Amino acid sequence: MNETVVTYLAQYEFFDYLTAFFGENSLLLTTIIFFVFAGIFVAVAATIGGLGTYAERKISADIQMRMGPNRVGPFGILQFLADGVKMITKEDVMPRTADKFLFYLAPLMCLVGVFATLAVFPVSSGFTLVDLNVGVFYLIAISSLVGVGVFLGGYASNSKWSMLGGMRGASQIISYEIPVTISVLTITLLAGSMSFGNIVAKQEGFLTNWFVFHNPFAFIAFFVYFVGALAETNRAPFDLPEAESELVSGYHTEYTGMRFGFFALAEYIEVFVVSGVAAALFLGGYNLPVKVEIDMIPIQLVQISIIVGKSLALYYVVIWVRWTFPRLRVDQLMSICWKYLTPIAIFNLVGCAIWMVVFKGQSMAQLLMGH
Amino acid sequence: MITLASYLVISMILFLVGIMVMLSRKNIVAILLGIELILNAAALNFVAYSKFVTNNLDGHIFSLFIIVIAAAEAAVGLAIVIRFFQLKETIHIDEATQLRN
Amino acid sequence: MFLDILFLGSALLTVVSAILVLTTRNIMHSCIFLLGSLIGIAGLYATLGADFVAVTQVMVYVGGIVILMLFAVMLTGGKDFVSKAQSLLGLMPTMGNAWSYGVGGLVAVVFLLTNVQLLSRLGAMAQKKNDGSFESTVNKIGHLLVKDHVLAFELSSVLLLGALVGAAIIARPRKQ
Amino acid sequence: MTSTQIDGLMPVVIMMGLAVLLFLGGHFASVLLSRKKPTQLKQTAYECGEIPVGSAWSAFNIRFYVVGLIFIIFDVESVLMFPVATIFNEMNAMGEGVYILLVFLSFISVLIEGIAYCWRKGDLDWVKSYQVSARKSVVTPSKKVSV
Repeated sequence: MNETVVTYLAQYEFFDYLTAFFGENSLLLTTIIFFVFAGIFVAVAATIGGLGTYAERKISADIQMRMGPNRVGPFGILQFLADGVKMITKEDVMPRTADKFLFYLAPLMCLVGVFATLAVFPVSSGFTLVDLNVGVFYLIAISSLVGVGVFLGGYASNSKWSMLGGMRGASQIISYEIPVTISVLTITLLAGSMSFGNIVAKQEGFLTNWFVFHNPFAFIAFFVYFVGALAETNRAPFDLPEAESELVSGYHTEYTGMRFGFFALAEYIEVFVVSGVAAALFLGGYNLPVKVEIDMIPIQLVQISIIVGKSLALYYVVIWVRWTFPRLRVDQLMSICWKYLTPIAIFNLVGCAIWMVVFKGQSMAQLLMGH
Repeated sequence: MITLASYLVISMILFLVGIMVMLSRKNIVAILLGIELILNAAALNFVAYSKFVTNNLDGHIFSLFIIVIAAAEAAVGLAIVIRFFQLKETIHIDEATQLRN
Repeated sequence: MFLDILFLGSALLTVVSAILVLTTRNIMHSCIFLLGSLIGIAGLYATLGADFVAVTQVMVYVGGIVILMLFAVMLTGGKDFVSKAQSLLGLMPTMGNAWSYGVGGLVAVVFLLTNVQLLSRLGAMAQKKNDGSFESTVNKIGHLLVKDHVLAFELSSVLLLGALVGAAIIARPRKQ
Repeated sequence: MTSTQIDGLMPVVIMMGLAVLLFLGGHFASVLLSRKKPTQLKQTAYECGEIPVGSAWSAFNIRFYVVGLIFIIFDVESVLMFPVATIFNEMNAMGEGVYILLVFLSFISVLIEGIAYCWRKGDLDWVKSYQVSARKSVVTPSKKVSV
């Protein structure tokens, strides 16, 4: 069933004092615990989003042999706070001919679409907010709200540039959702369940148990997922909708001030969520390399650091890819999705299904080990 | 105190609003919006009955297939609307009078 | 308690957005209000314990059909977005003469009676409250799809193929 | 009041609420702190300096719709495949692996046909090659409609 943070904390003794203290309305207690953890998640996600901008500028500077931001705070670490303050104090201009209601709604949809995925993000075996048994599927469904938000952003500002950027951005996001969904389907097939907890639990133990090394098809599915996720968050070589050279930063051309800040924040947090999901589905999530039976709070903290470490490593790869590959044209972008990624993703899915039936669900390592 | 009747009331309201949208709007795309509302109202009833009355999951299966068919219908319907616009330059429902263009 | 909040919230969202779909003049706004009411219906499915159907609803409707509708509105001319005001009651006389309204009223009454009779026979079922019990439906749906409804499962793929080919032919740009 | 199972969905609603709160908070802060001098020029859409002519909401090329169409069909297909994929291992362990494999593969093969058709007919390529659909002569509208 859906284990939540509350059901996990209920095993501990201090929880009994809390229930005694709260007396009969235990619902209030669960709400408070959920609010506390959700607040922590949102704060951490916002700072990671902010640090993402800093890391992006620092790493790109490093790649281009120049110094990144280093004025604000030690090594420029507080640069994102300075950007945040600048965003807030900038004037918030809305074009007169814009569609006021949708202009206001577009960044909100992007934010809701990204933050709602945090409820299911597999932080650790106990502290995940809620381990829905439709977890992975819920995550893909909710992140499709961002596509609507991008389209509305482009449509509402009534300028030809942002309109074109919005249309292209939305069609890119929805067309790359297919390879991503089919690769996630391959993992659901391997794990036999859609909930993040089960998927990560099945990758327990040593490195070879990870789904990436489960069989060759899952190995390819990881790269298909990663490329599709890159394109879905409008990043790296696929960032045509907001390409400075052609579309003058595309769908959020007309957004200034804090509204633009929301779009950027949503994008960076989505990159973190997507790389975290890739780590959880393919790279063994929060499992420690060695099997551990005892279950205390410190173990949870170690698990959290493992999953955050893995997703930051993937985050680094995302930034690295952005500054090394040239931008793709629209028709190349679309033909890669429909003529290369989707057929490969379907091939992986069929291959995985046949592998599971032929080898009765054993991974390559188990076959080599002989049992 | 949520009983079966509360779900039936909601789906009735959705159904009526869907029919009124189909009747009162001149834009063909708006009529397709009304059709979506009506399909959702029916699907909601199936799931409500499978929770309160039959307790097996046939209602869920049925509403799943309603969603599948609504997606296919919307895809074909919107393709027809776009083709109609390209031939007639307008998507005002009163222009759709002949069977051949 | 949370169940009542979730139910009230999603029901309000659904009904208010559905009525706004009817009343707004701008087609784009009515598309977005339809999106709101579809999300509300997904919330209602969640209160009914249908978690897989709720997420399917969000995925297919919110991520697919509403974007398709937005594209269609954009592709069918961005000029006449705000349609003229047109009250339904104003249309009444043109929709039919006294005879058709009489028959319509009769049919409505008969329809109402059968419904009342059906609902009254529910009896014990009607009092059963929604206790928010909730167990995973995905595995059961999977088994049902593969065992009892496998014909519908395969036919729906043929239906999707037909829809894809048909819509692709219609939407294919002709040589101008 | 026992905490029923539905409380599992509370974090989803709380997260959405927090997102709205963050949005309103940020917006309110920017309304308070930012300067407000809406000059006429600032409020026109950005067109690299020229004066924007006409509304941006003109009709677009149809290929955006074809992409959305193919997406919705494959989206629905993957929705139907999720439950079958979750019980694949169970059935496999119970020895009915071949049966569920056949159901799964027949479902996918029908839709692979769909993508093969679209590929062959040139619907997938972004820049339409017109000789594909030149066979039939169709009465075309007088004014050419495309971006």
